[in-house]
Amino acid sequence: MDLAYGAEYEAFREEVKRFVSENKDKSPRQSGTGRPSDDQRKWQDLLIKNGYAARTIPSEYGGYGAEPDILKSRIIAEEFTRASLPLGLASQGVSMLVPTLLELGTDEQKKQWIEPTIRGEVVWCQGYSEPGSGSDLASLQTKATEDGDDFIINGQKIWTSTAQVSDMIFCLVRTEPDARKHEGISYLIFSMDTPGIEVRPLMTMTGYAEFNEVFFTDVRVPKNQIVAERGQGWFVANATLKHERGMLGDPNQAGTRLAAIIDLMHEETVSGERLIDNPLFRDRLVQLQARVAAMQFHGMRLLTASAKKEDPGIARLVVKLMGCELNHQLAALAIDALGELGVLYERSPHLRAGGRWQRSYMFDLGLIIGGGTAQIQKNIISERGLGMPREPKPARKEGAA
Amino acid sequence: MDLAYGAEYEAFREEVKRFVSENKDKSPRQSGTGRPSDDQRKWQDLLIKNGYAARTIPSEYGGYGAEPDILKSRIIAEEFTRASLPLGLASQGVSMLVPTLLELGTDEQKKQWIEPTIRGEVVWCQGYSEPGSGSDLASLQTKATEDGDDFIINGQKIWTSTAQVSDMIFCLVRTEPDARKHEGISYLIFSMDTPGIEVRPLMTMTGYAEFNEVFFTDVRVPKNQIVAERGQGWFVANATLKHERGMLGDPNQAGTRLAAIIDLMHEETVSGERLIDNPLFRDRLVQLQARVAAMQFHGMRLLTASAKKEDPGIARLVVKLMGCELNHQLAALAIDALGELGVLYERSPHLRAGGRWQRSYMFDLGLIIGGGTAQIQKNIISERGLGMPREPKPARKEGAA
Amino acid sequence: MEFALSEEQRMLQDTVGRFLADASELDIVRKSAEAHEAFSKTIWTGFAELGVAGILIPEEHGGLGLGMLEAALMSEMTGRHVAPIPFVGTAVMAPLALTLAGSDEQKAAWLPRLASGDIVAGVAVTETISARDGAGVSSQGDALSGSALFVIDGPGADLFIVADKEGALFLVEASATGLERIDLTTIDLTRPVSELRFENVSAERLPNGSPAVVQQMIDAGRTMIAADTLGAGQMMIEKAVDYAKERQQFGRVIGSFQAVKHLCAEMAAELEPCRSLVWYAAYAQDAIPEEGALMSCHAKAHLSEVGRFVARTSTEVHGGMGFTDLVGLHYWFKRIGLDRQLLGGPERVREEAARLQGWAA
Amino acid sequence: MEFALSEEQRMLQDTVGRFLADASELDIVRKSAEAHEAFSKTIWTGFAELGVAGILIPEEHGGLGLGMLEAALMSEMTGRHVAPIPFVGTAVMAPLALTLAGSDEQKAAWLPRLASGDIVAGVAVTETISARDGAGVSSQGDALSGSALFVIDGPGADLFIVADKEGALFLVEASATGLERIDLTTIDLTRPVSELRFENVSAERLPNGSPAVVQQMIDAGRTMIAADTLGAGQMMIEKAVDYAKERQQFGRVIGSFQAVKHLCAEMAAELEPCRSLVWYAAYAQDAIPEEGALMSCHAKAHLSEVGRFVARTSTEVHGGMGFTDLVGLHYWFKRIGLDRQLLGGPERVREEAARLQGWAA
Repeated sequence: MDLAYGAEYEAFREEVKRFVSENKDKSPRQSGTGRPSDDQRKWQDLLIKNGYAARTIPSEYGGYGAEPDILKSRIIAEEFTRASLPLGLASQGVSMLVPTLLELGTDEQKKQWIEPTIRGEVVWCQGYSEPGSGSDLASLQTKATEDGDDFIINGQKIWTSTAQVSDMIFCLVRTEPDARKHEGISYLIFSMDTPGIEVRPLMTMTGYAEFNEVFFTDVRVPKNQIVAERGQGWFVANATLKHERGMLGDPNQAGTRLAAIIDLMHEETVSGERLIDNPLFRDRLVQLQARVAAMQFHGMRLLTASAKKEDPGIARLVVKLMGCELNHQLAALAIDALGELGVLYERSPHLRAGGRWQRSYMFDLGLIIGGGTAQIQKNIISERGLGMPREPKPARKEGAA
Repeated sequence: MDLAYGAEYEAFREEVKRFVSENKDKSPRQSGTGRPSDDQRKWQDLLIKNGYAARTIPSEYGGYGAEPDILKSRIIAEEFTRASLPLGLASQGVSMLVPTLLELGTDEQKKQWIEPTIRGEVVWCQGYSEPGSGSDLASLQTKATEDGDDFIINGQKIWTSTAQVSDMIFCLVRTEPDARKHEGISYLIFSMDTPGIEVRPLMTMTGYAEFNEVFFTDVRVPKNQIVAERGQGWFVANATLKHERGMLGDPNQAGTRLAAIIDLMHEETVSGERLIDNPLFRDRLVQLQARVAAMQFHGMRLLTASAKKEDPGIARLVVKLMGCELNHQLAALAIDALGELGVLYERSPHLRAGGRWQRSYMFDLGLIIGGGTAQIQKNIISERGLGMPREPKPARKEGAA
Repeated sequence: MEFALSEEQRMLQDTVGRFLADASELDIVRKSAEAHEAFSKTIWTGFAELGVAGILIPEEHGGLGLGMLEAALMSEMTGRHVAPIPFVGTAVMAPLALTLAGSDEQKAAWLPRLASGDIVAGVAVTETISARDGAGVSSQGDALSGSALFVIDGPGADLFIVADKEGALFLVEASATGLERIDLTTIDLTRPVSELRFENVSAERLPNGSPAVVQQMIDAGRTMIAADTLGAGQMMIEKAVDYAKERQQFGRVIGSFQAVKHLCAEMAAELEPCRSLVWYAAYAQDAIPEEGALMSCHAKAHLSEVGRFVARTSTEVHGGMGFTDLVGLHYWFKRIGLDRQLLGGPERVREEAARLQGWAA
Repeated sequence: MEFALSEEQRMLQDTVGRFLADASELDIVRKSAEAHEAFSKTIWTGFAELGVAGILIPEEHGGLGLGMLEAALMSEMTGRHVAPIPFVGTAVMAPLALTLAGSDEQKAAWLPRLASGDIVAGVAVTETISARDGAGVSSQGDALSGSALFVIDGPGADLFIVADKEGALFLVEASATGLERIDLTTIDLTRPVSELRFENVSAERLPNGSPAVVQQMIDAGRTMIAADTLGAGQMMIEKAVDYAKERQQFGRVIGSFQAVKHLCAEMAAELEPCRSLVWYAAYAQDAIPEEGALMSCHAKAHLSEVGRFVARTSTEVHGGMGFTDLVGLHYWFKRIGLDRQLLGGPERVREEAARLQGWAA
């Protein structure tokens, strides 16, 4: 154990700090639409030039071309967060498509797509989930039938965030209807302007449309817009999905929330008594504080393992389950401590913090469900983490998937 | 809703009260062994004569011969409990064997066994569970092979309370090895003095031997000591098992415990502060008080349904799960409120209430597990109560049961 | 001894339940909610035509003259069908205030109009439980000043019953000079609440108003809210079970997975004894008054906790669909969420239960 | 930045773990417990021969001179193997008291004998946290009166470190006149505790004793107890998983039932981040002293809650077998049960955590 970063990294941190203080005023405004503003793209260019975004993407594809160093990445994140400066783009294109192309794309695909994606010029959305295929993603039904050099796509995707502002989609479609379910899927990329695509905003329980549904009717896509081989789409997607699951349940977010609740409990009063002086809410606060601390230290442990290229085993598998639940419980404490004020929403008078606690409480429940429900997570922990047997296959199917 | 009992029942209550006050001094001492003392048997005779025990057993078999009336039974229980008088015997013979014989026994079996059983002269133990057959009782392996007019029994039973003081056992054995597992079992009754029976006390986590193991080596039992037909034992036993499950999680026991905890929290102090003045323990106390109240009212609702011969449906199925858990949580509160004193045990100095809270905490966990684990209870609630589908059969067996 | 609903009670609940299943169908609820209506006039009119707006109001004043248990059975149905109607304030707390504390003239003037459903009454008592953002109403003679938050059934109300800081009760008409009504938006769009601001508003005192009457109103209100959660929770369980029996994943209906079955079993096991508790608490309001306050606290606090568990778990069983607006499950989720905090969150209500038993100062 | 154990730390833990797996095998633990031994001399001697009785004791006094993280790794192993040895008092709290507050003579006299495992030291500080049954020790000059409960490692101790009500620290030899030791029996027969009664017992003051030193002893003790629960909990999970992979019901190993798998997954998910918390709390004792007290509270309280959940759940997975004495699972169950209450139950420890941050008076 050594929680200091050491001389080399402290020097790097100084460098980052210098950049931060010199460029503070260039911090871009957020577009709010999911599509980067001009400001944001300029900022992204500056970050790439200095190695603070697209850091490990080879320079031939427009990245900075540094060796991966997870500690340096963390230092960048720490210093930018400390100064409330936005980090580089972390869109689905940057975090999911680009790694996939780097690993499995053709040279042409890499040259065509990586640079505009990391620069924020081309915006991507993800077409994986379908209404009938949630936990059982491999059962997806969107069909791609062959027609000469093209695929003709029909079907529906759901949970597609930023679909309405995206230029392109990376999409899983069933190209081999006769193959076994995991082996009949291909990974296609195509323009969202292709005729036959309809995007409908998907309102959730929070009252906001954080996602979309995307409908495909005879959408024509050239066969060469495939990544990896036909029938390999499931395996291509799975590599990046793991990455997505790792991102959910981020302990730093929990730390930020905890700090906000501590402030809230010192500021708010009920009948003249500060919330922090209520022993029940205070006890819950301390309980959650311990959990937040545990998850933060746990994150440091995983980071170390990752830096050392060690497999942290079960320690990694529990993060999504525990992290999402913790965030949900933090929101619940804020709501309960606020009491009657805690149920206010939208633009109500007396509303606190813009209604963030109720919105979080609901959105976190969505995250507990999404990206692998809590039940799926527990299957994974018990099977991969503890080596317990898989559910035996039923003797006969009760129906088609 | 009418929580008054009405004139007829109030008259009956007066009768019971009179009996109670006139016979208080005859209250027997408990033997402590599980076998009724002479005192207890005399008391039982007196109760039967007056209709306060074996109330609905036909008089030809030594009972009182009244029509079933669940409200009268409850009034008897209420008044005896109020006066701290022991109720009639509720041994396994009385509560499980006798109803079985009444329903399925031959005339001879009824004549031979019911009267001495309800009088406490013949004591029975139950031979159902086996070490390899807990949740999956129907997989039991104790074998009865035929030898002329006898069965020869070999195998082992577990969780057999009072085995060491019992005269007789009612026992499930596999008589038809080639039949399907539920259809190969028979229900035999035989003497515990039969050669080849060995009883070993079974120590549990509480540090006490509340149960026994019973080993059978070539135990010879005449074939006519069977209840119902060969191969029907599973169905015979199941009728009475339901009855046993209903008995676990008794809300009146929870009420008694709650009252004891309330007293304890008013009497005990830590560093001069009464436990009841600690807001955290007090809040838990109120939470559990609400649960106890809910379960008590729930019991009244079930009683009413039973008196009206209505099926209370799912309301009945949840009692064991919720009642046992509640008792366990009550013990946990007492232990936590007592703090360091709460971990004392056996005959330690400073011990409170003879160590009952720790013992309950552990024994209740045993009850959560026993008589159908919490997992089995949830299967039952979801399948029978909510009509959800049974687990599909695995395609291939992973091994023998 | 009979711990059960009578045939009449069952029939009444059934009738109202069938009416609401139809009248308060999800599409209708959704429209009313999205329009931010104060309440649904259509549903309320139909509800009142069944007579049950006057469920607690004496027959002499045009009501049914029934008791708190019957009222709780109605409240359970409004929760079950997330009905956007002003039940708790207008049909329970306000009539109770008038009956217990009003003069004969006041009763004669207002009870018949409440019984017929012609007017809606908001109830402003929150600050007698807990005051936030400086709210609280003071009276000088019969003039009120200050503010009241979380006024139940406030939006659309014609009349308000207001408790001042001393526990005196007042009638204020919505049109009174100096009175300002500001509607608050909560997560639950089926039952908006209001803030009232009083600037020297002349009000009519209920002559027999007292802290004890206010307490009785709160006890009744809490019992109704508990029943509302019971009904909403029951519906969420049924919806989860139905969904689990239909939805397929991995070639099986998800309801055949033990994990999903156990979630449903846990919900049912938690909720079923709650029904017995709510029945008793409601019955006690009339028949065992010495237990009324304590039992209403237990019902309110316990249903809050069980309700939260059921709301969350049912949503989980529904998977992504439960999280969307498509199936509308969130209307029940949010109803339970508002119930939890109205007239005091469970932590505060348990503290009251402790005080009632002399366990806390 | 490296949040991980070093190679040396892993090896040390491995060595001691392998020793205890063998020396503190269940049959041996059972014999020691059933005989109500103060501790197992054989195991303690072997443990001391590995040098780890002196894990915290400076090398100049014959110890290993290692830190709290290494001590926590040892404590984790004692919990994992339910070792009936006096670790927390004798190898952690007492050496810490002597190192921080003892005179050079006191250190020279006692530390080498503690390091070698030749003597056992009981620690009497419970009343500085919470006093029950009128316990508490007063000093007049160097004479002690009163009583102390829950003296850690008390039975079999040759020496006691005693805190008085003012937070002064004293050395008392077991043979001192006027000292009476009464052994208490808890559920956990692997680590009995004692009551001490003092009647004007002449004691030797630790010259630098202070409330701050007592607090540091308690912080260290709590961290060790948290690590003990971590080890015991980890073992209970492994035992549950192993049992579930072997035990058959309904023609399948029970570990293939989703309900059983999820119980195991929940245990692991709860316990795994606890390991990170315990490491940090232990490391903080030495390296980040300003966080030492708070993190020891968090580790102690959080492990108490997770430990209780794991203890209960593992027993459930074991079914009836877990409830019997046959498989001995209850030794871990009870170890965790005692850990929960030693040096303050979680409710009290969280209150301290709040006070440390100025959130409570």
